[in-house]
Amino acid sequence: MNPVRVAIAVARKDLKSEWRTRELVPALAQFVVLALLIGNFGFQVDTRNASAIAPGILWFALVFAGLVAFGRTFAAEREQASLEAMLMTPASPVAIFAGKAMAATVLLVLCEVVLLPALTLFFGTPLGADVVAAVLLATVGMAALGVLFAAIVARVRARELLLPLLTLPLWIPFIVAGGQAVQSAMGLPGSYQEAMGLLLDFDILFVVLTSLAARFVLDE
Amino acid sequence: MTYLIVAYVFAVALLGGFLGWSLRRLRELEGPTSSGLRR
Amino acid sequence: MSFVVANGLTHWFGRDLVLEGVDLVVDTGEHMAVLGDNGAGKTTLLRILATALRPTAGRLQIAGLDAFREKRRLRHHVGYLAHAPGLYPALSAVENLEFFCDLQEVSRTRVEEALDVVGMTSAAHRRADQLSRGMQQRLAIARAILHEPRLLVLDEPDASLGEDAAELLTRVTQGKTVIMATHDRALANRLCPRTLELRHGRSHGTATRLHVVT
Amino acid sequence: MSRHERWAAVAVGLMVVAGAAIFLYAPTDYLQGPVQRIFYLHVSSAIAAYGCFTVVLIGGLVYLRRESLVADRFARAGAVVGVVFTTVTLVMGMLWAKPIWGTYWTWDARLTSTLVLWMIYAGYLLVRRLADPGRQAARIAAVVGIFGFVDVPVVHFSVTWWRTQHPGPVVVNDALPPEMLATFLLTMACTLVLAAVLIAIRYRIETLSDERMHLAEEVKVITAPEPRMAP
Repeated sequence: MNPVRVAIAVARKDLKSEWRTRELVPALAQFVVLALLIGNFGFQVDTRNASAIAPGILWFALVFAGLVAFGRTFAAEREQASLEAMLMTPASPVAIFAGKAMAATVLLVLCEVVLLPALTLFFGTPLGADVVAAVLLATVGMAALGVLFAAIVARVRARELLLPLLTLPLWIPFIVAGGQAVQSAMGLPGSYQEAMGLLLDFDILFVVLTSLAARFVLDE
Repeated sequence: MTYLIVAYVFAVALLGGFLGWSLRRLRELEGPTSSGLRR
Repeated sequence: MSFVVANGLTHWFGRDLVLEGVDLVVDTGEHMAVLGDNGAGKTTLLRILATALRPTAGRLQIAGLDAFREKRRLRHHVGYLAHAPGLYPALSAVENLEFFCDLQEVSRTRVEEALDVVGMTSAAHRRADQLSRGMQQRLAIARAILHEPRLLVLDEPDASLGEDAAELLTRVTQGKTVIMATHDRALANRLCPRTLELRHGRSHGTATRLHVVT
Repeated sequence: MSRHERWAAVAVGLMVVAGAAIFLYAPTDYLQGPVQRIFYLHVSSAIAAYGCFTVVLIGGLVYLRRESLVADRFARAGAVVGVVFTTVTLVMGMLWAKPIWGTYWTWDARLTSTLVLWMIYAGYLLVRRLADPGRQAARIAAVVGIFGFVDVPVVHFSVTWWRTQHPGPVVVNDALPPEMLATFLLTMACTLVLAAVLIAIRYRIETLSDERMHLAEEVKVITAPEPRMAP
């Protein structure tokens, strides 16, 4: 069983299904722009405080878009009982988990493709490669955790309630480090290199941990 | 000073209440109903 | 040679006892039907036999291997048809089967063969959610036989298959060991020499067909 | 008086002794005044909470490894007792912060990670109640418990690191004079005993309710319409 092939097959299947139905990404893109709108009026953003407030709004929009995206990754599987069909194959659960995580990461990145330019448009904050790099680096670790906990709550009652409750505390390190990275990329005090280094450490820690845990979560 | 009193009253109430409630629950479970089943 | 040996299969769902002490032996190439009304535990039993569910207690051996420990290896040899078809609605019939080929590590030439066996070649490129319930069931059966398993565990395969169900199922189960749950006693008679009756999670009589039915 | 009740009595006695030491023996802090006495139980219950969540972690790991029901029951017991102690820690911490720093809450690393600890294990208890009892609940709760345990030091580290990026008022806690240290060590020991007793009691409750769950079924099955002994 070649796990890489399995993971790619799972990711391709998810993305093909999403491309055919086109329900998730457009909804997320709209959701994200609305979040910026609310952020703008909620915080009374003007040119002076934009670079301090914009990163906060960015992470809020990203976190809630992420929760919606990850909630969906297993919803379709559960409705069609196709999760069990997938687990009934000799393919290893870790490979299936990796595939789902890759697909979810791509969906979240597509959502960021709308979010970041909109942020720059609305708040006039700079959109350099460093901002993009910080957001992408955080997305990887957040996606690994998001997909694992989406799998955990997939067969539990009141799963929409449980997913945020379990995932958000685990996302806090990414929001702290990611927030700092984006803020320093936008000219605020604080070291960008240190923040990115921290993000990388968290990515490695949680990608490894979620892969180890996948075997127990995606089973039976 | 009042903060000190409130803090410890809260702690005693919560810990004491939890201990009491657990002991009562334990007594229920170990009480007559369950041993009757094991006859 | 017995292909499936199960003893004392017992399963609780939280507070409810669903299966209690079920024993059964199915020899290689033998077809057994599991009968019983709803809630008798048919689906739970089949999920255990297909290694999809680990029972609370009991032992199960398939092809001489311990089914709980060798679960992943056994899945090369077990084809399982669940109650729900479990297909990806936005993908076409071919795409669904190709995906499972990749997961089963089976060459994609099996896709056409499987579609042909279940008579779905004409609807190969239609999206799964545009297929009728009967066609979805055929596609799910195609997926169950994709990797040419030696053991087929089919949960009410005749559901929504229409009148040629018996003929299709005979073709699909040729030369395989089969455990099939169904309500249709006539179909069970035609396809399976042996039946197992389930009432309230307990098995009654695994004698040959002649005894149980008369 | 079952043995659990005897242990409980001993634990309560010890806590009374600790209380006496806190209020009568320990000297008043010349800087913060009497309110500083909150420190003893506040820190002790934080340590007890961490101890409980270590039990949850080990119970979860052992369960995933060997599916032993005993490990799962200890994890359940540890979680609920841990949440109680974390609640005590948080509330006492806030009641102590108000007179000293003027606000109930500051985002310092310890308070923040204790709050995260509380939320994660409240989520743990919710997951356990919402999942179907049995193997599924135990398995996913074990994973939540393990991730929760890993997340707390990570949050603590990231908030401390955040502090270095935004230098602000730092709380200096100097070394404790001997009488205070002795009172603290006594309180901590007594609190840990109380935690252990509470876990033992909760463990017993979980064991009995597991048995009761199955016991209740046996009665129901035997009286099913078709009794076993039918001729």
